[in-house]
Amino acid sequence: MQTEFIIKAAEAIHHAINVNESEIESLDREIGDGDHFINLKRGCSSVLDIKEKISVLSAEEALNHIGLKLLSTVGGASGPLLASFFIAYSQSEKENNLDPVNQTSKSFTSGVEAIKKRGKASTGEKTMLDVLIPVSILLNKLANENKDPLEIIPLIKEVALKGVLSTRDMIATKGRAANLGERAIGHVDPGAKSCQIMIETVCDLILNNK
Amino acid sequence: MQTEFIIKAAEAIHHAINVNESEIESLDREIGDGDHFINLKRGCSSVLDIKEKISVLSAEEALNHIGLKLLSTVGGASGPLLASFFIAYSQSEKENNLDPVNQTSKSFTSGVEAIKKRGKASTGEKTMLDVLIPVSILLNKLANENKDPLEIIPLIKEVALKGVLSTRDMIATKGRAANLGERAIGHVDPGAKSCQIMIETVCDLILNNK
Amino acid sequence: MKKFVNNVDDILVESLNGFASAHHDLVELNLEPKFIMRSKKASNKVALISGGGSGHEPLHNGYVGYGMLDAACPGHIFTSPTPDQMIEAAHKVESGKGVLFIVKNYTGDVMNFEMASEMMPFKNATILTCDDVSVINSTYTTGRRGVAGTVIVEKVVGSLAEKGADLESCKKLGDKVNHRCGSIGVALTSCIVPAAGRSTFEIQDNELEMGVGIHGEPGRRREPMRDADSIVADMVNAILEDFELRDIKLCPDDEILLLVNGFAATPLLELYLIYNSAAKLLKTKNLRVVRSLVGNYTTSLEMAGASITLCILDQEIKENWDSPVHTASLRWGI
Amino acid sequence: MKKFVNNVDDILVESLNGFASAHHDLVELNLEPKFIMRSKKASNKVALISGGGSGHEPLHNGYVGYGMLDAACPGHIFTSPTPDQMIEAAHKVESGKGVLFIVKNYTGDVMNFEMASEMMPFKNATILTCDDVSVINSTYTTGRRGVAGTVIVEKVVGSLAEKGADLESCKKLGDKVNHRCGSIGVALTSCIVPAAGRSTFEIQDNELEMGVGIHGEPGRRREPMRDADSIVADMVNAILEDFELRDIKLCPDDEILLLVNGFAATPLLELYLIYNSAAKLLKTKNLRVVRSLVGNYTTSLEMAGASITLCILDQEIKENWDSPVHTASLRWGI
Ligand SMILES: Nc1ncnc2c1ncn2[C@@H]1O[C@H](COP(=O)(O)OP(=O)(O)O)[C@@H](O)[C@H]1O
Ligand SMILES: Nc1ncnc2c1ncn2[C@@H]1O[C@H](COP(=O)(O)OP(=O)(O)O)[C@@H](O)[C@H]1O
Ligand SMILES: [Mg+2]
Ligand SMILES: [Mg+2]
Ligand SMILES: [Mg+2]
Ligand SMILES: [Mg+2]
Repeated sequence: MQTEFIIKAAEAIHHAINVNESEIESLDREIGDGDHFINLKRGCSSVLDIKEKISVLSAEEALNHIGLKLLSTVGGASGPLLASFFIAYSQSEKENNLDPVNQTSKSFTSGVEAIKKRGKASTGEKTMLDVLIPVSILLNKLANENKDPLEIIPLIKEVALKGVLSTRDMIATKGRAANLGERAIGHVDPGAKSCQIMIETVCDLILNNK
Repeated sequence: MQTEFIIKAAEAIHHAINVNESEIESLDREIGDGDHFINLKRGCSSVLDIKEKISVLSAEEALNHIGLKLLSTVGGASGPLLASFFIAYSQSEKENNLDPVNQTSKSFTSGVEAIKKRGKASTGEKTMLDVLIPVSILLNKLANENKDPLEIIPLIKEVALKGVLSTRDMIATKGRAANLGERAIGHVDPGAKSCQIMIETVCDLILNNK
Repeated sequence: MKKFVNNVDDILVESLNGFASAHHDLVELNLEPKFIMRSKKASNKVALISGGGSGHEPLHNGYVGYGMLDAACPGHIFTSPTPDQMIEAAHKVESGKGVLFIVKNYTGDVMNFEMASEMMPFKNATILTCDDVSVINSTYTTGRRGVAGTVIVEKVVGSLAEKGADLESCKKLGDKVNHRCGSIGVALTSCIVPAAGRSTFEIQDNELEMGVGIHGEPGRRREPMRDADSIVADMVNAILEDFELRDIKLCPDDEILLLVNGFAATPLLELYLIYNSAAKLLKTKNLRVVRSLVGNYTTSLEMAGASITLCILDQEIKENWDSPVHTASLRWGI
Repeated sequence: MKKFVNNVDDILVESLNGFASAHHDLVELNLEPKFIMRSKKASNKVALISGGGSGHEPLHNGYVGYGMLDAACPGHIFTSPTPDQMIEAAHKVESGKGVLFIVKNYTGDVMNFEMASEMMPFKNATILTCDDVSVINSTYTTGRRGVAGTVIVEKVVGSLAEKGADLESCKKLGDKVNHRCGSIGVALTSCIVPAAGRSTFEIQDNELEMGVGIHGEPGRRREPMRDADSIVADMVNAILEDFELRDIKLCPDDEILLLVNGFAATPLLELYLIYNSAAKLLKTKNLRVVRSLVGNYTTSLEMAGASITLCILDQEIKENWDSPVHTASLRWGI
């Protein structure tokens, strides 16, 4: 991965999060405490604040910086989780040297594993992992099958969206919504939604860059 | 005066105050603190609570008891003022022995003087005195002229009402509304209104008893 | 109206019972007539008695105890207490050196305390607090209202009384503190007197009431809602101008006690923000804030809003402010 | 949204500045990253650090000082703080006996403190408070939330740490207090996160939210508004049932600390009425309320409502509760 692409992705994500402000905000108001959008916005801004600084770094280093920056600015539940993702992703980029698709799949999976570990959670608990785990499984599968990136992207986007929707009918067992019991049913998880937006944004960026 | 009449009057005033709840309450909400009705209601109830006890007393004693009862239950600005009225009225009944009209005139005037003294106020300050003072002046005049009670009553009622209306365009210089400056203009004084209601009620009672 | 209430008529008694039972180590409750007094009667000191309408808690019940009041007489909500309460309380707490009433300057309070003063067998005197600068004194003859500065008067005089000073000295110090205090309040929302069941006044989402009274009485004027710094500057300037009008000279490096008082619904987070804004402004005017108090000390039921009180300190006031106090709502040094 | 605010993004920093300047004798503010610490560093004691989202003032900043916390790390409003705050605070206040975190059990707080714990060079341990009985533990795996009981944990452990106890003993006592605490809250109105600018939830004039969280999270259920005694009975019974469920046997004459905590807009008058109602009910159950605290100790911005916390005392907890404390919002014996 290129640092330039990382910065472009950060800018695109910042934009996409802002565009979806009201949806993200109201989802967290419904079954959380209403700050998920603000937390993400703060995180995105802080990453763009260090744009210049990371633009001269390797992709691994840039990702690690982003992780640490998120860790010290986002707060809440999503802060340490997203930070863990980027730190682990960076670590995996450092430790492996595979072809682009397999490398992405491996690093993404490391990131998701870090979230699982930090959040002590898995699928079916009405969290961002209901998007992230299916995406990482699919990525692995497609990488094993040696699929073309352009073929992969629409499938990823589809699975991410399915993941979001799957949270609607779940009772939450992790995060703030877990306190709601049955009352959480019928509401989509805000973290799942924001992750899906971020994934879709990066997918579209890759498509447009091709 | 008869103790029996005093009790009847107390009952009638209690009724009249309740009937006028919303007007009295809203007047005090507009330029005061909204409790004038509650204060009066508490006072009336407490007087009726000692009905049996005072029914065996002389009129003077009954009025004194009523004054003390009001003093210890009404509170606010109106409590000590109304209490002073009844205590002074009782005192004047004890000290003088005139014909009914002159006696009433004298005692009423003593009561009003007590209010003036306690409240350090006079007419034109947007208080209950804008009803009470004109009424006492008229009473004196009519008593001097040896008017018939039945002739007096309509005139008293008229003057009391005029007194109430006169407060509408005043700036208050006493009581809570004094803090409002110009903002009090256009609002009738709640204490003036409630005194007028009480006076009218007693007037009507006398008429009906005849 | 949404309140924690069983029966509107019982609110006060139930609340007083709760207060007395939560603080039974400090206070005792008398119900007929109503007053709160120290559970351990003080001896050989001027007896300090205050009181006023309820709905301003912790004023005054929360200030009964060592170093402050000997007794407090709560009236019905927003209605002054009656003379029998003060008289009966005085009989319980007077200890030979007379009684000093601390009374907020409202017609009702003044008259009820006045009658108590006339009817009681003890030597007594009264401090009338009138720190609210929102009421222009010269124009309206009842004079300023007593508001949150009363807490400072009660604390400072309470300390002097505890040291055994006589009635005249206590009264003199109280009058001095009152003279050196200025306060002004701002309301963002109204409040609901439970027995009335509806808001005392209406206020829009883009308005504030500058100079509101602690009963939700209208104040100086309705103004547009704006940023905190600008509201606070208007408040602080109103107080300083008033000192000037009253010929109280403020010298550079004068020491100030800054009290930021919440009316109830304004969060502590915002009260500290107001404090920050006021303290910064006072600094630019070369006044030194050396003592402070931030919190809900003189409230107006559930009103959102806050008042600012400045008290110009001197050695005597500062010493008596700092001395130990042990009440339900103000405690230090003990 | 009507608040005393200049710029929504600056609320926290301005408020922290106000807090630090009002209490400069007690605390110092660090801004990059944000934490409040004692102005006089304690020596040779376990360093107690707490923290959490802002908007719950005085929790936790108001509890920094002798006999309670060494530092507090405020997050953005209703958002947990970040690990760098805890790490930096630890570097400033650690004095050789390790660091004890007191953390309210919310996923965000837990994870951020966890990462701080992993990343810091000091011996450390964590007490997770989880006193909110409105969350049924068995069904939902994140466990109960930590609410007002946290104040009791901070006070009691703070006292033990001040006496020089080691990390393990402090952690053990904290866990015990937490275990013996049960809380439940009721909201009458919602609150507005300033950055969001609108109410977190909608609630009708005839409704209450039973079991509300301190971030205005929905609770057990929406219920009809009703009289205080009936609300309080449901709250107290929920706590007692929960003790039973957790196999905490309550014996007749067990000693209780009763904390009636206001969320902000509920007047002290009503809090004492709630206290009265709860104390009377506990008496009928032969439980003895021997310690009490009534006021706004763990708030939710401008929310109207209150929580009740029961803590079953024993000799050790009672002694450490009673020992001197000197913080901005809890002070006695000093
Ligand atoms: N244990 C967990 N594992 C994975 N994701 C979680 C966990 N807890 C919470 N989340 C995610 O975090 C989101 C909430 O983030 P945010 O609103 O920023 O933090 P907070 O809940 O502290 O306010 C949830 O919607 C959920 O997707
Ligand atoms: N100094 C005074 N002299 C005469 N009447 C007064 C004076 N001050 C107030 N009042 C009367 O008292 C009325 C208010 O009574 P009330 O509402 O019961 O007491 P409060 O103002 O203490 O709430 C006013 O409307 C006015 O008529
Ligand atoms: Mg959230
Ligand atoms: Mg009134
Ligand atoms: Mg009144
Ligand atoms: Mg949050």
